[in-house]
Amino acid sequence: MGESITFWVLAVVSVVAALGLVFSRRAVYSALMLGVVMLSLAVLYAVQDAPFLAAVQIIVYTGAVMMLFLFVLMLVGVDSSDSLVETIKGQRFWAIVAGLAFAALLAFGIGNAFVAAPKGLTAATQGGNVPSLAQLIFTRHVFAFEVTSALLITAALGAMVLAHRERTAPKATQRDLSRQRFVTFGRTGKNPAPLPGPGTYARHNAIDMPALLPDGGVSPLSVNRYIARHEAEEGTLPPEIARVLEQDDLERRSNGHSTPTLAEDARSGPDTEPLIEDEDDEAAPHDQPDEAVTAGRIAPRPRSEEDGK
Amino acid sequence: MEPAEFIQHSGGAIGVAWLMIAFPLVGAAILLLGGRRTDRFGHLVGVVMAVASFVVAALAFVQLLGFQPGERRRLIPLYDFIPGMAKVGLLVDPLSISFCLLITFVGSLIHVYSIGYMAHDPNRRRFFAYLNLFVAAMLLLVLADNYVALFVGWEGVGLASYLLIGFWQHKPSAATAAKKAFIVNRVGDFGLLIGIFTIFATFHSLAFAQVFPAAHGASQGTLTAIGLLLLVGACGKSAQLPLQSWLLDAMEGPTPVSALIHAATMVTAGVYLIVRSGAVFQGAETAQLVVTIVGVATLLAGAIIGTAKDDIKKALAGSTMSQIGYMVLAAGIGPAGYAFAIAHLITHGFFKADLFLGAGSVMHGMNDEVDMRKYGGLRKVMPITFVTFLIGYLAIIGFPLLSGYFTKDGIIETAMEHNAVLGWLAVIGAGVTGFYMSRLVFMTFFGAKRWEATAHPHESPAVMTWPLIILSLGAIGLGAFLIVGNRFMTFLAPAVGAPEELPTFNPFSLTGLVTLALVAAGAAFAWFRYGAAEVPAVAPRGSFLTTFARRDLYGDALNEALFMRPGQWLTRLAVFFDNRGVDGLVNGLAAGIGGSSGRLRRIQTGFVRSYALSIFVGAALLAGAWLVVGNL
Amino acid sequence: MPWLSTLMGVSVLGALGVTLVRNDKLAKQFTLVVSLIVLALTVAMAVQFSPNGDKFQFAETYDWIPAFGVHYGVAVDGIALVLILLSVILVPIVVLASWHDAEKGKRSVRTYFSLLLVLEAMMIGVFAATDVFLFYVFFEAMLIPMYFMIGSYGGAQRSYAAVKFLLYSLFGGLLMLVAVIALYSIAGKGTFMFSDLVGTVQDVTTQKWLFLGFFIAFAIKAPLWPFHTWLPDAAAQAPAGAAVLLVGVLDKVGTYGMLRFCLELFPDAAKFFTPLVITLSVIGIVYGAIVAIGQTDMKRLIAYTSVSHFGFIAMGVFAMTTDAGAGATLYMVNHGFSTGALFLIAGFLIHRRGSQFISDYGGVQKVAPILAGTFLVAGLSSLSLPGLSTFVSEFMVLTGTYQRYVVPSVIAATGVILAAIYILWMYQRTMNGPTAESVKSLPDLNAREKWVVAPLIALLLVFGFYPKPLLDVIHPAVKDTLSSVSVTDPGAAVPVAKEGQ
Amino acid sequence: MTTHYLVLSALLFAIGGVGVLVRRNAIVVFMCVELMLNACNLAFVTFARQNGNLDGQVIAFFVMIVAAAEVVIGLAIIVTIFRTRRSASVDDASLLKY
Repeated sequence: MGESITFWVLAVVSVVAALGLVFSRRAVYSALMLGVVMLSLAVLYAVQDAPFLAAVQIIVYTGAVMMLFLFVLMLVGVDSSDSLVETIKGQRFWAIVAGLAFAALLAFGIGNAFVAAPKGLTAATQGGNVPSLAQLIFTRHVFAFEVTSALLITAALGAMVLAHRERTAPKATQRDLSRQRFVTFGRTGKNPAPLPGPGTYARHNAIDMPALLPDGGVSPLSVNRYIARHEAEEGTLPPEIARVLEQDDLERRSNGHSTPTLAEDARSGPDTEPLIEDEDDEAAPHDQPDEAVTAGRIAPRPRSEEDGK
Repeated sequence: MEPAEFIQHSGGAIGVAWLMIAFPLVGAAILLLGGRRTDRFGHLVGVVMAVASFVVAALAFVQLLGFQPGERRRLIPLYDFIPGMAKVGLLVDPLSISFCLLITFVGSLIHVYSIGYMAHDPNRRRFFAYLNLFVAAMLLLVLADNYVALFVGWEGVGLASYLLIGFWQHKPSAATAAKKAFIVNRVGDFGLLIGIFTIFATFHSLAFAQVFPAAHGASQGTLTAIGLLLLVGACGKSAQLPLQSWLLDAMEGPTPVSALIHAATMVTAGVYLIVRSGAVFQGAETAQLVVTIVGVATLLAGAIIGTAKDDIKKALAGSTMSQIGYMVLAAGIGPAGYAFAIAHLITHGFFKADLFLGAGSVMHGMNDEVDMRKYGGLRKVMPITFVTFLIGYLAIIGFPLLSGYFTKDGIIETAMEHNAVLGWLAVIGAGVTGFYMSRLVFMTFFGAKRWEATAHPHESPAVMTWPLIILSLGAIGLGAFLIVGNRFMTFLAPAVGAPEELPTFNPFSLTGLVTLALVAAGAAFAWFRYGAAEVPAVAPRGSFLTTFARRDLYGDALNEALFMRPGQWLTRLAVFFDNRGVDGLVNGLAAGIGGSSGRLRRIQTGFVRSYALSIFVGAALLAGAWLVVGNL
Repeated sequence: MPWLSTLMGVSVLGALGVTLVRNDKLAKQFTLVVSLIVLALTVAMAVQFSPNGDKFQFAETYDWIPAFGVHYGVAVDGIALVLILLSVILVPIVVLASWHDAEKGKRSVRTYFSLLLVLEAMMIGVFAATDVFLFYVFFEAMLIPMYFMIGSYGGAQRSYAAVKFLLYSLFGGLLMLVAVIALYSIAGKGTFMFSDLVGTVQDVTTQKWLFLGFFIAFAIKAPLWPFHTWLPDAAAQAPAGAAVLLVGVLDKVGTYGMLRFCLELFPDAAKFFTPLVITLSVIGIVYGAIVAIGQTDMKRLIAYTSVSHFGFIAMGVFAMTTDAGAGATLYMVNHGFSTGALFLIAGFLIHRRGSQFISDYGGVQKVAPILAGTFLVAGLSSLSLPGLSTFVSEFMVLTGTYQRYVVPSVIAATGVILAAIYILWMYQRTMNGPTAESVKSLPDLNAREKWVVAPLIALLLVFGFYPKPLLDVIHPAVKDTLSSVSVTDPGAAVPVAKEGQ
Repeated sequence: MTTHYLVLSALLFAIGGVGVLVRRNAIVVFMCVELMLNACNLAFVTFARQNGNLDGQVIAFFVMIVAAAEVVIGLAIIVTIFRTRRSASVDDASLLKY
């Protein structure tokens, strides 16, 4: 009876969580849903006379694997959320049809395979679950076990190899960077000096406060556009800063820059601006979104309807 | 009288009869393989080999005469040619030895003549090689004791003829004529081949010695079929209707070739074949009737063509056709005609060779001009040529007591007895012969000189005139020698049989007199038109009949319309069909597969999710199938 | 002594050796020597062959894949022996003829000659195989060296021709593979040995299907109409030497297979399909000849004449009389020599002038009389002039066929007229007439080329007048084959007195 | 009870499969694969109990190990792809096609 209650509760929880995993727009939510499923399953393992597996499930899966997932999610953009518009014709329809059919068939197929009551594991786990498992693993399945150790080492090595990136050009020294800045200055007139930090000549030593110019005006260069955009959404952006920024945008546009304007940014919603910084990338000024593009990196490919065809 | 039994023979000149073939063959091999090294003496080798062959033939003839008439069919086995089908051997009997003598004797004379005629040709050696090759093949043809070896010789002479007609192959007309001769001959050979197949299928043997004695046992239909098929072969080789068209073009070859191959010997091979296969023809009356009809038709057609030609060699070629028509007519009659056919063949060999060589001599003196309208009055400048030519002319028109008189008259008399219609047609042919031969002689040797300004006619050298003289002697006396007293008929009887009642020669028969009168009328008409009157330098247009004769009775036009054009059309169609139809089908199939693959590969979208979907659907289907199968 | 394995071994070792030689000229000489050694060994073997002895002689049998009853089994009967002789005679001639052929392109000269020797081993193997599976392996493996010889050393459209050749042959080969496996399982003997498989398939319907599997493969290989269109392309694009081996030997595997496998393994089906095969053959004879007349390219013309000739061979095989069968086998040999000579001499001519088109020539006889003369002889052998060996075989085929099938053989005999037209017309257009400006300076045959042509013409002449040595070997083998089909020759309608009576 | 567990397993497996098919974010796809593996593990554990045999649990254990290794490599690949393509969408890596 206890098992039944546990099962029905956890079954509902895990199925709902699994559906949530599939249908949530944000990857982080998906990850959390997966954690729920895994924990539910761990309990179900425990209920089914598999305490060791239940422990391993929690330690390895929920503990290690899920953390790994969250790390990677963080690397590729934690706030990114998928558009759930399907781009491949018929994909979703057929996927769901096949999924339902598969579930039904599988359920009918193996669900009815056993009619007898479970034998239970009492006979098989005389000396306790873990020692019995250990006996099996280190006797009958010892070869497979050894192979898995090789597999894990290979996986570790593989991850290192894949994550490693060979340097194709010598690392730029500070001298090189400085020279580069002045060359650029000579060619385009771009200010070689560091950008003004926020709060310089300001009343607040805060990052959302713009620097003031000697004449007391706002320096548009020091405004972090992201923050400004956020504040514009919330309506807390001081009007004087908004005016300065709009003026600056107008100037830039007339000069031929194609930087997204503040207004456009605000409309287009959160960007998938990458959070992974290449180790050898020139440290771009944090408040210059257009610098990220000019630093020579490939912008994310625009995702469009044509792509899916 | 029935033909004699076949007797195995060894020893003596007959035992080495193969030498007759071997000598010229070796000569040809030496001259062809020796290359330019043999240029200097090549012609002598050729002549020596031909003469050596003649000597063997003569010795064999003498030895053959030593046997009783009933023992004169001697077989000399040589070797197993195609096991189970044909053993090769030689058959020396009166028929074959007569041919051997004619071929080697006239052949030797023409070899000698060619030394002079071809003296200025850079390829004289090759010419003699081909001539030797021809002699060897012709001898194999007549000496063979079975149909396969005969066919080998038959095609061998065809090859030699091809090579010699096209000897001046830089001339497109010569090359075309050679090719035409070979192909038309092949049409005849096709018939001969089928005939041989039928013989083998019927008798399971191709040896004369086995087939002829058994021939009477075969059905009438089979024999008729064989006879008609052999006749097709004979028509091809002997330029009989409807396969006559090649002979006139064959005159593109050097004149000695025309004399030897296209007058004296090769073209008579058809007559030989019919006479040799007498045992088959005598069992098939329909076949014999067709043979006589073909003979008469050709003798008239050849004569008509001869009346209109201005080219001296073509006129003679028409005459050759016509004379062979006589022979075929006689050969179709049966044993009564065989002796006359062969006798006429031999005398014709002499006088026609004489005429051709005479024509060659004239051409030699006239810068190879062949148009008789540019001759005239040559009797003064070429006396020997003129006299010998005159003898040949008198012999061919059947001037009393000359060769042609006896042999042709014999044929006409026999034909008259056999079938009056055929006989009278043959008489008319004789009359036309009188006209066109007289025309030829008058235009060439009489009348005004119509030479080109550059021509300096002169008598030919002795090496050319002596053969003419010897041949003209034959043209004078040979007929009387063979026919009077039925000497030749008795001689041939062991080989071809003879009528029970030997004919008697009657010089004053009605037919003979009518023939003579017609010939005289023809000659007189020719004198009136061409001897006494002025001959225009350019041929007048003439009536429809003249055009008809000039254009070889539209034979070429007919061939062209019936075979050549549809053939070319068929060829183009077949090539088109092969490229577009058969090959197009295959290539179309390939293109179709390629195209559908190109479309099919679109499935590979590159989207991993599509692939995963197909895997997943597949897994679902498998699960379903497993359930269905498991529950059955 | 394991003669057949030795022959193949020498060729294969020679092929390996050639690849090791660094110098091209030395490699050629080495190839020539190896091929001559193989020729000498084969002649030594042929001398020991006794025509009236066992059907298969010099037999060697070793297990190859015991699990499936596959053997390495080789042996020869009279038919195989003469075809092996043909192959080993042609190889040295081809080596000599293609002395400079491979140098035109950028490909390795040594590879070409190595491929030649590999091909030689394969050709010996395919004719000698007595295991059906081994035969199939050789049958397919032969394609590989030939594919490279056409594809790497051929003319302008070589890759198209090579792929077409390969696809056609593979298609047929796969059908045969199916039939081979089906035969194995239906026979149920657990062996692929030919002698054990004969007579095992009794059911006529089964025989028909298996027969078709084999027959289509052989008909493509031969090639029989309408499977012929790969041949003109392949032969026209292949270098002359490879074309000789392709048409002269490789295609014979098709007709050889019909005689050996189609007749003996499936006698009832063979009888059932005879009218069809005879019809295809006759169509092929006439059609090939007519299309040959219309060709403008010399090599394609020769290839089409071969289509016509293969019609004769197939007709002879299926006429099922001793004369026709022996004639067809002899035809295979003679056709190799005759077409070989024709291809090689045409190759010499094309090599000199650099064009395959007939219209680019004219009056060559005047500048190169020996070349023209040998070309004429080869051409005459193609039109079966008596005195040349092709005549004997064509005569035997037609006579043998006529005894059973009158109308087909009469239609087939028109081939002799058409042959005269295509050969003589080609000869006239290339060799006769006024000498074309472009060929004015054409050199005549040189010594090497004379040595190439001379043996072929000598063989054509010798066997033209004395074919007995070959026929003595062929006759018993063909009789044996036909007796296993249980047909007897039709008798004479009118008996004649036997000789000596 | 066995049936219930197995049906739950099948359901989770199918949901995971559908997730693999409909989601474009490589990481989510990967999570769905993990879900499928877990569903399998549940079936294994259930079988172990049904048959009174620990082998099912051993297999489930191995599956976990393999899954861990797979996650390591898989995520590394995703990161690598992301570094070059600036995208974690599986649809963007579609160059390997016709």
